[in-house]
Amino acid sequence: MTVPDDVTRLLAERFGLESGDPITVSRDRVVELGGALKEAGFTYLVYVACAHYPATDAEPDRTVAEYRVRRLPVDEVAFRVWVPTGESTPTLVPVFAGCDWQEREQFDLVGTIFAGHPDLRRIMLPEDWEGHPLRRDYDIATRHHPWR
Amino acid sequence: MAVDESGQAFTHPLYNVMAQLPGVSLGLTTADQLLTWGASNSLFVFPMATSCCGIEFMAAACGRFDLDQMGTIARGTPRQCDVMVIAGTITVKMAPRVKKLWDQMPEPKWAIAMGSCAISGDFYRDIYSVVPGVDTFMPVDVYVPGCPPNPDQLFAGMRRLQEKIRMRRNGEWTEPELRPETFGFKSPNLPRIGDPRREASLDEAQLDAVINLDPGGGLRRPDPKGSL
Amino acid sequence: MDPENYDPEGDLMILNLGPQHPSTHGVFRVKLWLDGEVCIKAVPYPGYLHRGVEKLCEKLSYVMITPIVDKNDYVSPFINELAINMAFEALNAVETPRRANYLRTLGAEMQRVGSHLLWLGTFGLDMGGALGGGASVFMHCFRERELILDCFELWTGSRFHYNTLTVGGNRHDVPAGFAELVRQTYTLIGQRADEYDAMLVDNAIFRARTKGVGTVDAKLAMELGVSGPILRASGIDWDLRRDRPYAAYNEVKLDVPVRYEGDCFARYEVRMAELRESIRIVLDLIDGIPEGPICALKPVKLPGAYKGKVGQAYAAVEGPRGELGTWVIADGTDKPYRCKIRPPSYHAVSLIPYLAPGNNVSDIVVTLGSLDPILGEVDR
Amino acid sequence: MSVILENPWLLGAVAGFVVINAMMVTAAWSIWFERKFAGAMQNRPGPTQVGWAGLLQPVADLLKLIQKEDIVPTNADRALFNLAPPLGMILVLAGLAVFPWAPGWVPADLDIGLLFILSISSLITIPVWMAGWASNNKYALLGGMRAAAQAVSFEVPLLLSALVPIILGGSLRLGDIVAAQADGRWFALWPPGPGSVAFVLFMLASLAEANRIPFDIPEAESELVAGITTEYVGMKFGLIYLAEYLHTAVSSLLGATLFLGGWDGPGPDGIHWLLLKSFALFAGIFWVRWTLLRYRADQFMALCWRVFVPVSLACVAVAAVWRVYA
Repeated sequence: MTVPDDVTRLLAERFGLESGDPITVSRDRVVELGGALKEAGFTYLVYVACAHYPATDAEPDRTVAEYRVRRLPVDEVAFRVWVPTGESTPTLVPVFAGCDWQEREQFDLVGTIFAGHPDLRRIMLPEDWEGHPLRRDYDIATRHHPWR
Repeated sequence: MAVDESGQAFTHPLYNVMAQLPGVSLGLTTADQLLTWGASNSLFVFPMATSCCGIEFMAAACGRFDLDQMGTIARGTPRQCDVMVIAGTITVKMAPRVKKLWDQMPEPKWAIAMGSCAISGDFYRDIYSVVPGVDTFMPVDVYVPGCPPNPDQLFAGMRRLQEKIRMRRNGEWTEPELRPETFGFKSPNLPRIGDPRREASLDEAQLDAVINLDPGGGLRRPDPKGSL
Repeated sequence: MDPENYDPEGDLMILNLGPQHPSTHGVFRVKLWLDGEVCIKAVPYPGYLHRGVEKLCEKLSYVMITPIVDKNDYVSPFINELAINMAFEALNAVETPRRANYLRTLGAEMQRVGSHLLWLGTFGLDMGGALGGGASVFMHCFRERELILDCFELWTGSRFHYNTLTVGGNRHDVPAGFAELVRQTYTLIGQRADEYDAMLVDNAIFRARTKGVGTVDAKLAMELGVSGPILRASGIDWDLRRDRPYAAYNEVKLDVPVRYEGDCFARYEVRMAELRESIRIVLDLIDGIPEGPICALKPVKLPGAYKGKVGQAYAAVEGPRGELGTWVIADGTDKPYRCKIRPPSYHAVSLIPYLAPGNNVSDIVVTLGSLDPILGEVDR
Repeated sequence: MSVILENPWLLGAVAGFVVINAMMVTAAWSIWFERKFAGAMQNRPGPTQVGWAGLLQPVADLLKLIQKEDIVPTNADRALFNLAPPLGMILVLAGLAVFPWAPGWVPADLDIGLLFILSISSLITIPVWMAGWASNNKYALLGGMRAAAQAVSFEVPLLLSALVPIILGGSLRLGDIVAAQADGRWFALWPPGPGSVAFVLFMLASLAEANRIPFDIPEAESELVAGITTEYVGMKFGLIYLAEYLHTAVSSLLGATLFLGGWDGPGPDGIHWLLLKSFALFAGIFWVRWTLLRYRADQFMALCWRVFVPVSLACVAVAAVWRVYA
């Protein structure tokens, strides 16, 4: 999926970013980028997805949050932010209302913290759960007393 | 491993007197058989349908199969049901609710674990959030294996349950249900209900979780010293 | 209105709809703050069927994942398989053979009919109760659904949970006599669909219960990522099958039904029109399936023998409930590094806090039914 | 025999015994009938296994229900909770006392028989509401409240449409009303207009009184789990359920008596005609039940006050004019 031309121009002129699939954006500009894309007609939120990357020699322990938005019918843009574990990324709920549940789910499962989220509670797992199951270091068969 | 139940035999004084009167025992036996016939032929089902097996349960209730043929209808409230059909995966979040609904059903009650998720967790059994089989927290009478079992397999399970009810009521010894173990089932090794290795603390913790299900929801632990 | 600051002319009542309730379509819990019977605030609590499918996908190799995702949206397993295998194929740039594409299109449309039939039955159940006319709608819909399951049983050997698609193509070719069976079945269902319309649309009670109830605003729906029939009932003419054709959809004539009211009745109309459209596509396709191989790759004997490339991909299909996508990151091993499934129902259910306030309990049940959530897919 | 006939107490006891038992048995087997009927409408066989064609299914259900554990929820109002099911049953059965089954066959021939039946049947709301209130269950409470609102509203068209046969027949005694319809001049057919419309309204309002689809919102399974019966166990549930069927049966009996000429019919008059007519109405109610969906509470309240009440008032007016001038 190629990035449309107007988005490439927008990225280069306003943000000084290279286009790509996905676009990598810094944490302090992600809300601005989301707003700019929404103004450019990308009003459809496809998904918010996070993935966990354990610490390597070059990088610290971190997660990536990828947002994918769409301008109907076909244009699609994905942009991602890198969030070191223990730090947070600003939420996109003010821009896309749908980020509410999506970011909650990713917080619950992957553990990415979205700063300023109105209701950052667990959504899939019980409230008293410990750990975030989709992190790479989380054992799949973690016991949870008393039901398993 | 027959259990010695002689110490728990039912000895009501009036019963003892009545049992000696001529003809009464015959009448009581007949009445007993009648009641057994009633209990085994009118099994109202509480569909604890969580996932795929719930769809097959619905299919079993519908035209081609029709559970109503054997007098089985599904009710939405556990109070009016005799059989709980656990059809689908039970997760850690759902398990206290299942246990609570099971406790809300009036005796005599039975449970059917329909589908491999309810029996052992199937391939989700290693997953952090899935209970590896409902028999880790509640008794199960009949296992209906399959993923999902066809509706006719559910019918076979219901027939098995009817047979079991009749045999139990008539005082015949029924073999304990064989739990269909999947191959190489190693972990998690959670003791089942009735397993002598099961710790009392596990029961206590499960009871606690059920009672403190929804704080502020009007549920409270009964006061052991208080009156009813 | 905030339930905490609500003017207490009397106390508000908190009603827990679910997680085990006859009409929450599975295990879904909505906490309702009620004033009388009118809802002031609704907070949904999904997650009672969270089975960790995404974690399981990280632990299994590519060819082992297909039977797992069958169980996500257990009403349309074929389309689940299609979605995840398309993502793997996009990741590895595998081209599927033409016959496989046609068979996938055929299977997806057959499955869509079955899924919409099940939706219609449970929607009737929501409105008419288990002991009423709704049960009649339900039973009749399941009568037809059994015929569809028979077709799939003949094809794949299983009523559902087929495990018939794999990376690069299909596992099972259609058997002899399949075309005739499908033609008979779907012709019959096309006739029966008219009977359902006669029973429901011509019924004043059905119209009174659905018209103007649960109106979805198109702008909000797009921000929430709602897709499929719900979006099309709100006036957005968008369908992945037409706008971004996959499988063999670019060779299939497709009319996308659109309604503009956005209420439950519009959603009913859109789904019924889609049902007829799918039946037409199935009948068109069944005679024109090209000959050829059904799988581009040789079957692997060991699950770990198939290695993916490094990279990431997103692929989406139009499921019965909307855009069913898979975002997959691969690190070059035989297992995906991260596999995110984008379920349409999760987005649809997130409409509840916007739709419920101001309605009474009966309307909330109907609205929830018209969104057609499948909880296995919401919670995964 | 003459002893029984001469002694009013003995006569009442015997008649009551016969009527109550006959009606209970009928109600029990009407459940079997309904299940078979629903099965026929839904392309499935219905009960087939228990007894021939499932005929013994109600017996099995009954035997099962009396064996169930009796549960009263912890915070329920114990007295009201236990009182509601038998009270509902008593009230439904009490209405049967004044029915004219055949010429001269009236257990209690009251002057104001119709008034008695209507007032008794409106009292049935009270046990329903009691059941909802005492269960300490939110679904049951909603169901009880709905039932109360519904019954209060539908009383009005029920009474107004019942006024039509009173005016035409010129009496409150059910026997007189039936006698006024002798020789095929049934009020549903003659005079044309008010009687037939009032008949339809009366049956619809009776559906609402008996909580039947499309007006069954107090026990809306898809919304309120099981409505007022949510917490009821075993035979208490059975009593409520049976009372509902009996109420439907009484409604169809009343409809047949008031509008369809009661025991009157071609050939010899007698109880067979009454039973045949009321059975037809009963089956019609089932037919409606397994065909229609359910109205929302506010919608059928609007239906009641905006359609049923004005139309039934008009029927009364036309009937009065007919009575005076024709």
